[in-house]
Amino acid sequence: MKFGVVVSEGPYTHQAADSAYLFVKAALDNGHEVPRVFFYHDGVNVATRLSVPPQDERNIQENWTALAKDHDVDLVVCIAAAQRRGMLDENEARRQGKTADNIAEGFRISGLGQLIEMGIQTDRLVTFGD
Amino acid sequence: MKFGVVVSEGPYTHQAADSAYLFVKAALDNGHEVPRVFFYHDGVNVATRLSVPPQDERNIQENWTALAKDHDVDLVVCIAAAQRRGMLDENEARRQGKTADNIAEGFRISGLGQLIEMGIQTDRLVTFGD
Amino acid sequence: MSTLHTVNKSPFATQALLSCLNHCKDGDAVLMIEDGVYGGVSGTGMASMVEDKMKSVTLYVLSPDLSARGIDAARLIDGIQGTDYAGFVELVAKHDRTQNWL
Amino acid sequence: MSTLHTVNKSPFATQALLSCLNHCKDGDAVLMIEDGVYGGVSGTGMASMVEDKMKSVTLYVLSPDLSARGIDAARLIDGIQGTDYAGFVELVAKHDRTQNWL
Amino acid sequence: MTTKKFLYVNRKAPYGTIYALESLEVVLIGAAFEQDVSVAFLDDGVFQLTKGQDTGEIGVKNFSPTFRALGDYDVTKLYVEAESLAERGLTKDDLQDIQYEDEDDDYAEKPSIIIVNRAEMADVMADQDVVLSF
Amino acid sequence: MTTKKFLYVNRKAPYGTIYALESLEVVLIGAAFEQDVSVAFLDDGVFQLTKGQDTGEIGVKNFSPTFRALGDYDVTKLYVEAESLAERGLTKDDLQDIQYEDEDDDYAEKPSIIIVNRAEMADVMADQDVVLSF
Repeated sequence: MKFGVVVSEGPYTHQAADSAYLFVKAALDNGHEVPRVFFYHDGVNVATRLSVPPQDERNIQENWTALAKDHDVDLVVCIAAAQRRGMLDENEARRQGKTADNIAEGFRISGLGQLIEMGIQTDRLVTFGD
Repeated sequence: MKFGVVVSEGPYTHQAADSAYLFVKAALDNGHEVPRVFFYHDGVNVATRLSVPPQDERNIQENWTALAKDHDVDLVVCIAAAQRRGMLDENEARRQGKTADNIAEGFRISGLGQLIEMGIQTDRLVTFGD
Repeated sequence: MSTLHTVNKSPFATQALLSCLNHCKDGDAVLMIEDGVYGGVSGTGMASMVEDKMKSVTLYVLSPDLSARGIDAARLIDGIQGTDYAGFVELVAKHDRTQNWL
Repeated sequence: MSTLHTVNKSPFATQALLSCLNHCKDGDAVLMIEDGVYGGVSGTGMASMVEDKMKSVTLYVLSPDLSARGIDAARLIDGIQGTDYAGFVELVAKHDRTQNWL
Repeated sequence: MTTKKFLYVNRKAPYGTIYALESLEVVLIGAAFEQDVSVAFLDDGVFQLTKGQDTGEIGVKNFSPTFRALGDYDVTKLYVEAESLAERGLTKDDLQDIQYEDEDDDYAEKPSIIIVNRAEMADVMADQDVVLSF
Repeated sequence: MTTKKFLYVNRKAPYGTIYALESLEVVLIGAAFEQDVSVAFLDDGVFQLTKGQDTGEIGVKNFSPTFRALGDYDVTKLYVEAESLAERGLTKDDLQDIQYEDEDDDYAEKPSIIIVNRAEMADVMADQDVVLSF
């Protein structure tokens, strides 16, 4: 079965990004497909590559990046939500005249249409938020 | 009277950063001092200079930066909370081997001790959060 | 000696206002801000809980937050006072400490 | 046709579980995750509200979240089942849609 | 393209948090996909629809007029729960008048807001393919 | 340096959100400033102190052992509200045994947790110079 997943809260502050990660792993391990995970609201903050969590804690961004690579999951960061919150890729940074970008490997910035499309193309949709 | 202010939630997602800004402005306008504002939890995300809010919305970071400049308010971003969430200044980025930094002008990264010190040195402490 | 309490959550969504009112001392003040302003409205399922506390505690709502949410001040529970940010500052200064119920 | 509902908030903090249970249809399932697992514990001020709904709805808690919070499964309300993430996935697949009460 | 029934569920008050605004942004974008769209307002979500919102003094954008434009996007089914209104001391008159032009009925103006009781709201929810919660 | 009475108020459950952990981090740093420190646990905050927390399966760090180290930082007054425990079906036995060595009493081990009723908790709160809420 095809699952779509939405992550609506930022890393570390809420458990949502951890729960979603474990859910997606379990879905893949049990023979389901997770073609896309959509990061919305503060969920866009999961995609920062500038995070430096304490040595004895999990690295949420690296977990997602590895999962995307191993299982070809499309990690989409909502552009409108990302702009408000200061999450930019190289292209966006250039276009907006910003002096840095902060999106990690494995994530891509795109529009809200990708969320609707995910809803249409998957069999189930699950949201992890606050 | 001396007021200390804590901001505990990120910009746009919660009203906390807006309410705190209006409170600090009103305090200064009414003859009080606000020597420091401390950004903790997701509040550290207020300090990003990479934010690009829609044209018809307020720019929360720029509001704070201007206030700090005009009234000499010390805007302190908690280093531990900032590291988890990917908020780095130039020094921290170099030290952590990160390829970018994102702290705006007027904010500085420092330790939690600055929060306690603010509690000791001010007459009143007000927290805006979730 | 008295405390200014602030509440920024809707009383229909979380227990913050209830817990705040349960821990106020006589002579304290409670200022409802942000989504907390809904707690000051008359004729709601929460109004009697709030009214019960008004003998011992002074209640305020932050008017800018009330207007933002489209609530006319005439709908406030009798005795609840509206205040602006300058009044908020004054309340903080007047009471010995501020406790924020997040 | 049935729905899997998820609740991730403590019933002592917010109204999410109450609202969820009020909108379940017969044959639906409710999975309590994260801070939501406190809703499955027996002997609390919320337990009777939850027990009342158990005739028509099947209740689950996510065991990893229960263990994290130091709650022994023996303390769950009779009839509430623990499940792991694989079971969570199965519940999502088995029901026609998932509704998340945030 | 497949047509699915999409429900957007709003349970949070406006301005205190951004969920109400960012939910509306999804509804607007989603309209382009020509799905069968409904929007639910219950619990504190009913506060989103109140008349007379004036955010001038809090410096936040007032997005409530956008609800009145939903009809132009063919989003015409706004379910509002009666019990949620009552608990909050609200009646239908406290809400904005939101209408759409019915192109199948000579573009007659019709109300988009449908007041339902809790059981009816549960029926609406149970009749969907995709439920997005805010 | 001035000595003030600091109260850290914990009203949120652990792990679902980070407030409990980041509150504890403030308490630990604050200990170095030699203020008069108290910590309050009420509402869902009482869940922070439960025994037997095992976060192995959710991949989040279990910080509950740190509470037992608070005595070493001279943080010895942990007020826990009885009504909050009762509503959650908890008793004192469900909480960790947290102790400190009383240096004024030949380093005798004494309990740090003080169970108080709601009125007493209100008294503790009203007796502070600085109240930090999490």
